[in-house]
Amino acid sequence: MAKTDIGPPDYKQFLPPIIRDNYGKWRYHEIVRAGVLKHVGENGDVLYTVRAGSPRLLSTDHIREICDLAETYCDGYLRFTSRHNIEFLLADERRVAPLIEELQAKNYPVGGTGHSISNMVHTQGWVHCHTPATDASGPVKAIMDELYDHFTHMDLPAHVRIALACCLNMCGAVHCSDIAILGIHRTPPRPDNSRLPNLCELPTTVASCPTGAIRADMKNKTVQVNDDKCMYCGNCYTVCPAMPIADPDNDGISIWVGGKVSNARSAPMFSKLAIPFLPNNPPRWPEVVAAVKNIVEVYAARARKHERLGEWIERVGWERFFTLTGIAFTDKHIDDFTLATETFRTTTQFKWG
Amino acid sequence: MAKTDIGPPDYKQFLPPIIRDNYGKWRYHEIVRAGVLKHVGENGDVLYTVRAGSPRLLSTDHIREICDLAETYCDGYLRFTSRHNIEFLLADERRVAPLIEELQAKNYPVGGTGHSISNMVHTQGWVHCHTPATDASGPVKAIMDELYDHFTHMDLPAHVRIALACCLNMCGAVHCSDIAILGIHRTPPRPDNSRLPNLCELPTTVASCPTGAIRADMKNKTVQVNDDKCMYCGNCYTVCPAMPIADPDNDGISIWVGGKVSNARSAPMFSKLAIPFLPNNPPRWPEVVAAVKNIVEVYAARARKHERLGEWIERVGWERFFTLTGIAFTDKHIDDFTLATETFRTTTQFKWG
Amino acid sequence: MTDSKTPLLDELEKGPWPSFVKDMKQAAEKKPAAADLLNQLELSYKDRIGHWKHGGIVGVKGYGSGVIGRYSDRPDLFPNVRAFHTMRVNHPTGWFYKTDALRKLCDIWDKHGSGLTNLHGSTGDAILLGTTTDHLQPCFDDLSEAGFDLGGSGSALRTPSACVGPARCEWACIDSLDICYQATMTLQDQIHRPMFPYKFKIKVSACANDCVAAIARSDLAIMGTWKGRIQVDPAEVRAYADAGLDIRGEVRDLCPTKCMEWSEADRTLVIHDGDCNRCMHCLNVMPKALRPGKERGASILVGGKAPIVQGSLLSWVIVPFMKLEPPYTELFDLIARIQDWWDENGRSRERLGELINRLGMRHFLKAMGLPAVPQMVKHPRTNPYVFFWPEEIDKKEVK
Amino acid sequence: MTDSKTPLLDELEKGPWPSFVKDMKQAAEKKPAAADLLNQLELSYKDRIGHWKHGGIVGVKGYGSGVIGRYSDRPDLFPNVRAFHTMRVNHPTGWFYKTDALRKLCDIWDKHGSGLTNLHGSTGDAILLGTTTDHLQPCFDDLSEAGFDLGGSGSALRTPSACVGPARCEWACIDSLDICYQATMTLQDQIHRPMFPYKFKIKVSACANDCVAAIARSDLAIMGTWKGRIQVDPAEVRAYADAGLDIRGEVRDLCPTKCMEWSEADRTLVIHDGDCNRCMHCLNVMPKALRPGKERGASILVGGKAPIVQGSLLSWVIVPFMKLEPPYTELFDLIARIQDWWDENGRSRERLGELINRLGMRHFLKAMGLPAVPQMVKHPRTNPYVFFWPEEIDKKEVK
Ligand code: SRM
Ligand code: SRM
Ligand code: SRM
Ligand code: SRM
Ligand code: SF4
Ligand code: SF4
Ligand code: SF4
Ligand code: SF4
Ligand code: SF4
Ligand code: SF4
Ligand code: SF4
Ligand code: SF4
Repeated sequence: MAKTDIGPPDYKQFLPPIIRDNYGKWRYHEIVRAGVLKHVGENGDVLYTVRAGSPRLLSTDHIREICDLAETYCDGYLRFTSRHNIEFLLADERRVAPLIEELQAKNYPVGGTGHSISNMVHTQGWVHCHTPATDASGPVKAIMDELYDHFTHMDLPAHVRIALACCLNMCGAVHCSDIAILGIHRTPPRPDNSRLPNLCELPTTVASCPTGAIRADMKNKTVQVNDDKCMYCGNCYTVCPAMPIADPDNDGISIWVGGKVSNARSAPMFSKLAIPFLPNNPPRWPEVVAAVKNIVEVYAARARKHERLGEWIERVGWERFFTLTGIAFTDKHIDDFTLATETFRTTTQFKWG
Repeated sequence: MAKTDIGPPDYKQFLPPIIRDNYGKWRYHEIVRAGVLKHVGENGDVLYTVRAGSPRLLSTDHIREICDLAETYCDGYLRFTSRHNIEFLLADERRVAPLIEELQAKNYPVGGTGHSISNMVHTQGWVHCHTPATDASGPVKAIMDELYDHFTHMDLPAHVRIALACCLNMCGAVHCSDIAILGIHRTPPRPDNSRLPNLCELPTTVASCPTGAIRADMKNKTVQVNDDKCMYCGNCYTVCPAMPIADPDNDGISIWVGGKVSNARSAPMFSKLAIPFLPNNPPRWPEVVAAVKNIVEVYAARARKHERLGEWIERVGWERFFTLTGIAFTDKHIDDFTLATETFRTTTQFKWG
Repeated sequence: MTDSKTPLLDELEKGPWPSFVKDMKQAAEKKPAAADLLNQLELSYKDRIGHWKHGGIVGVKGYGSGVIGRYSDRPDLFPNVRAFHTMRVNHPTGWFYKTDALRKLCDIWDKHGSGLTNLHGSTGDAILLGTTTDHLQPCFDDLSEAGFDLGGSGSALRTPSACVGPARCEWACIDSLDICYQATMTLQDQIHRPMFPYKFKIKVSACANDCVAAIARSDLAIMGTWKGRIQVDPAEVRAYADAGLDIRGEVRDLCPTKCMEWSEADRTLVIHDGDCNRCMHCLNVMPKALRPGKERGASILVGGKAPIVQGSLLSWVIVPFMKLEPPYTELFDLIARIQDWWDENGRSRERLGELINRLGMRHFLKAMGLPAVPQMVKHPRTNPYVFFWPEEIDKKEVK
Repeated sequence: MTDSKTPLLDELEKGPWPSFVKDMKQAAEKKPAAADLLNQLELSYKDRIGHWKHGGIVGVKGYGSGVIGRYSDRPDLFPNVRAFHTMRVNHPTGWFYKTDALRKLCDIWDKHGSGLTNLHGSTGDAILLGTTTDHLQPCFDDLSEAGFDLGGSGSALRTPSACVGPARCEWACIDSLDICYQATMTLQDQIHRPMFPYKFKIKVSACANDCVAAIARSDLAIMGTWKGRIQVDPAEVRAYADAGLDIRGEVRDLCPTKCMEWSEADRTLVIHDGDCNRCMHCLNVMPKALRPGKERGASILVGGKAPIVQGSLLSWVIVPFMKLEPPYTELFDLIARIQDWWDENGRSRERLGELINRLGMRHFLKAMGLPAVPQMVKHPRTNPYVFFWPEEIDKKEVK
């Protein structure tokens, strides 16, 4: 039998020699151009990193192609980033330009560093998950096509991090993104009374609902949903497969803005609701693409250098954000969950628009 | 029978002529000295206001003395402020100095304007209420004695507004004060099973508890308190007199800082817990007086001009506030009520102390 | 002074701040009730505990509010405060008095009560501190005769209050006094006859400095403000600078929106009014040079309250700007709609803010017919738990 | 192309960004499962709805996690994805690979699965996307043989992840890679055998830039930081200025604590380190001139998570500073205490942050033996609902 609990391969064996030599002893870095980092060690050693975009959903043949490149230019050393990009690690400056050339020839976008838009963290969507309210890979592809130049050029005021999650479980952890694309349902689950008694535990199902919308129907060993209290989070469906919630005409995408993770300048922030609903319009989600593009361009034109999207909005005010982007403010933007009162404006300090 | 619903006397009849003439037409004001405001009308008219401190708890004879003064110097026109001070309204500059002289001779403190400490908004305490955890007038007198010079001199970075409420009902509305003195209980109520069944409605009593610490004991028509869940707010006692909560040895005073009401510069802010408990030590509450004094003096020495106590703390950080004042930080400072998570530090941005 | 009956309280006669003990002793000389109050208070100082019982329901004919019943828990020791109710007298708006009116109050209270008062209670009433049950009605009759009326208590509209506003302040953007007075007069019935789920407070501040703490202490706060440009008098700006005011440091740098430019060289101040949030700071520092804009009105906020039961709330903006001119129809209509909704949906002892929080702001706004605007929030929601109205859903497909 | 079976997906082959559809088609050429996946996805694009059923429990021997079961809801149309489970392969820490290892993974996956992957999943695993139940064990055996192991799923410790840290970053204040690797190795059992109330995530960022989003996405976040003075190289500061960097505008003015002084005249930068909150901004802008202080360690935060059930949480500081040197005993002890307490008190599907919120931070701190410090809060509580411990009360008098 195979050995268990061996853990992942020790990363140290995968570190290129220059990294082993300079481990913990880097002095500074420069971004040579979009997609190319130059790290200088205390001893003067120089490491080049070339970052290339990836669709994340990779075929094994595609991975082998990446391996070919790494072997040609980097002695077989490469890594992936926390945002799914590919990083080629080169000790030899002379190989940088040829690598980039070949990458470009093979349609790998080179970029994603510094004040650019990096790859989108995203999730499974219709490709593999059972709870999505939208697809993941499709919208990502459509959006990145549109924002391509912002990946390959560092022409924005600051980093812009976009993420997508296809349902409220938020596997894309979009809750702290500059721009978050979030699949949402908009109709309550429909308990399937024939399957529910066999498939689901009533107490767990009832308890799964954040708003207390589910009542046990002990007699029929099923549950009832109070539609007025349901905000379509789908958590009951996660717990109980007999409560399907997907609805082609009412599922869609919401857009959130202004989150960040880093502690640089401002503390980490949650993303806030910008657009409550856009329709699922495959294959290219034009409404979503246009909405993201609009937000990016309004921000790019107005924010100061180093100012993340959320920092810019905090400075000019949300009322100004809605005016400048032309996005409609609705009652859906006003919180009504447990911490709602913390978001209400408790001052006469506001702008007219 | 007496007429009902006549409402209060029309204030217009109590306005001095100079105010009637300049109503809504004031151009600017100056603070001539602590306690003396000079308001100038668009037409050049000048109104002087002399502000004097008051214990608020006034005997009719004391009020008559105030009337005497107003008649001598102000043709009988005076007002009270939203913080219980007395304001003498003079159209004639020449009477200002003599009025002040007589006020001082009669031991009326003149001041409370501008960057000073004004009178303390406060409540009934042991003088008239049934739920207090401390007295009101006594601590106020002791504190104002100590801070007297800050009332009569405008020697602080900004306004400092101190308020006292003798129980969590917070009639003194201390929740947004620069410094708040709040009476607190620290032991659970003790249901009186003999009186409770007659005096109290069980459902209302149970519902009154913010933390769900009260269970109905239907059989005995009384209630039981889960001591572990009780945070001694006294709301059950307000609703049900058979649940006394006062406890001489464990009642006392907590101190809160950094609240404000005005929208000037920063938005209104709640006061935050500085000292969870100081003993009730009548007649002069020396621990409380010393604590307030310490906070005022640390602030006075450090804050910038126009910086309210809370604004100063926000700038330097709470960790610094505790270090500078020498006040101990405890687990009681960390929120555990419904919005607690909003107060936890969600960033590595902090100072060491 | 070893023979003083109040050695502890005597300590509070010392020190420079006016002593309430002196006032109590002054009253005690004339009034046995005041003397017993003093002695009972001394006992509280000794015991470190209050000696009042829960109040019973007492009042005057036709009213359900205005009197706070109070009984000593040691009537054996202090028989003259066995019953010791306070009467809340609705103050003249802005707390303006002519001495004849004040003297009348004193005379009435010497006749009927303890001779002790609070000027004023923290809601704003003139508090007449302590009388017996049988004096309540005669005292009210005399008050009414003298032109006074009671304020609110219990689950009623509480005595509205207002900042001094246009009577003595250059910044008043609305007539806080008139609005408060008209509200008080129009809503008399609500003040005197508790009919709500709980108390309801209205306060009016004529600018954002909020000298009557409306935003923190009232269920409905009316706060003066303006639209358009701050009126700048360049000559007076220069005069302040000449007189030594550090306009960069004390004004520009402290502007929360950083919307001011100050040129030290040519001593000119430029305000980008579109970015100004009308916080008042610059006007406060340079009242002679800067004045509120010309288009004036009020922001309306709701929900402020002290912590019981669910925690303190500061008021929330629900109408960013409302013109306020007599007879204030729009305002009073809104107040009526708010109270009706609260009355219909509120549980017992549930303040307006708590109700809105429980049902959701969107339900409140819908019932009020108010549009959602970004001025209502610090920021849009961060959680994805968004409700849609049934009419927003594509019904065809809902199975 | 009217005869394409995937006209909708074909649209996503257009445009400059690399197309996942191309990858799917590439795999589809070899693998019937990939072909059916492509076709089922096309159907989803047409129907605007997913076509997967709730996953069943499948796995490999001895493990309770690492495999996500998945079944098509149209096995009639797409028999090759009737069962289409993913395997989560624990990535090498820092996502470093040598190509031989990657190629091995590809070979194994071509042998056992769809030939489609995610590099990487958003927790960090190498996701092998889709295989049948009977291939799970053989695939695992081959993976194990090649030196790979599965990552976490279900109510287990999830695959820990770390920023690139000391391997390629001048700011690393801790050895994020080693800490992550040691945690992964030490806690193997927790990863493979779900035993907790719910999932538990650990992420390590070696500085406050948090390149692995630890603060937002992990129940336990380890974030490198330092004490003492930022190391300033005055010559390099001048060099940046000479090169045209606007140090006043881009550095000093953006410092959140305003603790820097920059003199344009003599080109010197002074940092009042006592006020610095180590946000990283100035170091980010001038990496050549500024370096973290010399006393290094980590802040430990807990509670971060996505919105289900009670709303998203960002992690909370519970240890402002911990030295972190191998064998990281203090850290692993703390993790064990945290997990024990959570295990003992947590309800099913209750994340750590939700549990702390339910029971109160004071209970958590007490159980951990951690002192309360102001660094734990943005500000002290505003509500007066303070609990005292029984031992803090004067018991004599409690009746
Ligand atoms: C008389 C009174 C209104 C009334 O109707 O009774 C009043 C009157 C004035 N206030 Fe006030 N304020 C009065 C209570 C308040 C309150 C309410 C309170 O303290 O409970 C506040 C909010 C306090 C808070 O934020 O916690 C208040 C916040 C202000 C401010 C903003 C201060 C700030 O920077 O935060 C100003 C502007 C200023 O002084 O620069 C102001 C300014 C003024 C001016 C200068 C307005 C004017 O032009 O006439 C008046 C003289 C102020 C002075 O004392 O220096 N007034 N003022 C109140 C006097 C209370 C007292 O006896 O001390
Ligand atoms: C007299 C006064 C304190 C004072 O000395 O100034 C007062 C006294 C009482 N208040 Fe108050 N409140 C007084 C202003 C306030 C204020 C301040 C304000 O109105 O600006 C508040 C905070 C603002 C607010 O309303 O939220 C206030 C919040 C409370 C509460 C908590 C309400 C809440 O929703 O959190 C209670 C508890 C209750 O209603 O059961 C309460 C209850 C009480 C009771 C009636 C005690 C009770 O539980 O029945 C007190 C009667 C004392 C007595 O024996 O006379 N009192 N009370 C104030 C009224 C005088 C007046 O009419 O002018
Ligand atoms: C594969 C992956 C998405 C991806 O494409 O990258 C994923 C996929 C699923 N996640 Fe996730 N989660 C994935 C990373 C995350 C993250 C991000 C992270 O770990 O940094 C989060 C947010 C952070 C967090 O944990 O709070 C996340 C929050 C959830 C949640 C909500 C948890 C919560 O407490 O709010 C659920 C719901 C649940 O656990 O029932 C969930 C559940 C699921 C399930 C198992 C669906 C379910 O209800 O059973 C999905 C299986 C999809 C499939 O068919 O393969 N997934 N999930 C990620 C794991 C890959 C990997 O191992 O590397
Ligand atoms: C490779 C990677 C770490 C890894 O282990 O994979 C990484 C690497 C670097 N980060 Fe990062 N960051 C990486 C994800 C992140 C993330 C996480 C994320 O995006 O999900 C964050 C937090 C994002 C957020 O706040 O929402 C992050 C916030 C930063 C920051 C702070 C930016 C800010 O001003 O807010 C810096 C500093 C800077 O760039 O000036 C930084 C800086 C850097 C530096 C310059 C560090 C260094 O000296 O080597 C590296 C090159 C940055 C660049 O792209 O220009 N890195 N960095 C990740 C690359 C992701 C990608 O492919 O795009
Ligand atoms: S976000 Fe939702 S739909 Fe998407 S992969 Fe995660 S659990 Fe599945
Ligand atoms: S979808 Fe969410 S809110 Fe609606 S019933 Fe299910 S768990 Fe409750
Ligand atoms: S604060 Fe409490 S004790 Fe004091 S007067 Fe108000 S209700 Fe009474
Ligand atoms: S004092 Fe407050 S917390 Fe304690 S039982 Fe009474 S209502 Fe509940
Ligand atoms: S609130 Fe404004 S208008 Fe009213 S008195 Fe205060 S400063 Fe003047
Ligand atoms: S009112 Fe406030 S925000 Fe407006 S310009 Fe003046 S200081 Fe700035
Ligand atoms: S978190 Fe800090 S140490 Fe780690 S890679 Fe990012 S910048 Fe470098
Ligand atoms: S690390 Fe941040 S807070 Fe510290 S000096 Fe640099 S910019 Fe300022």
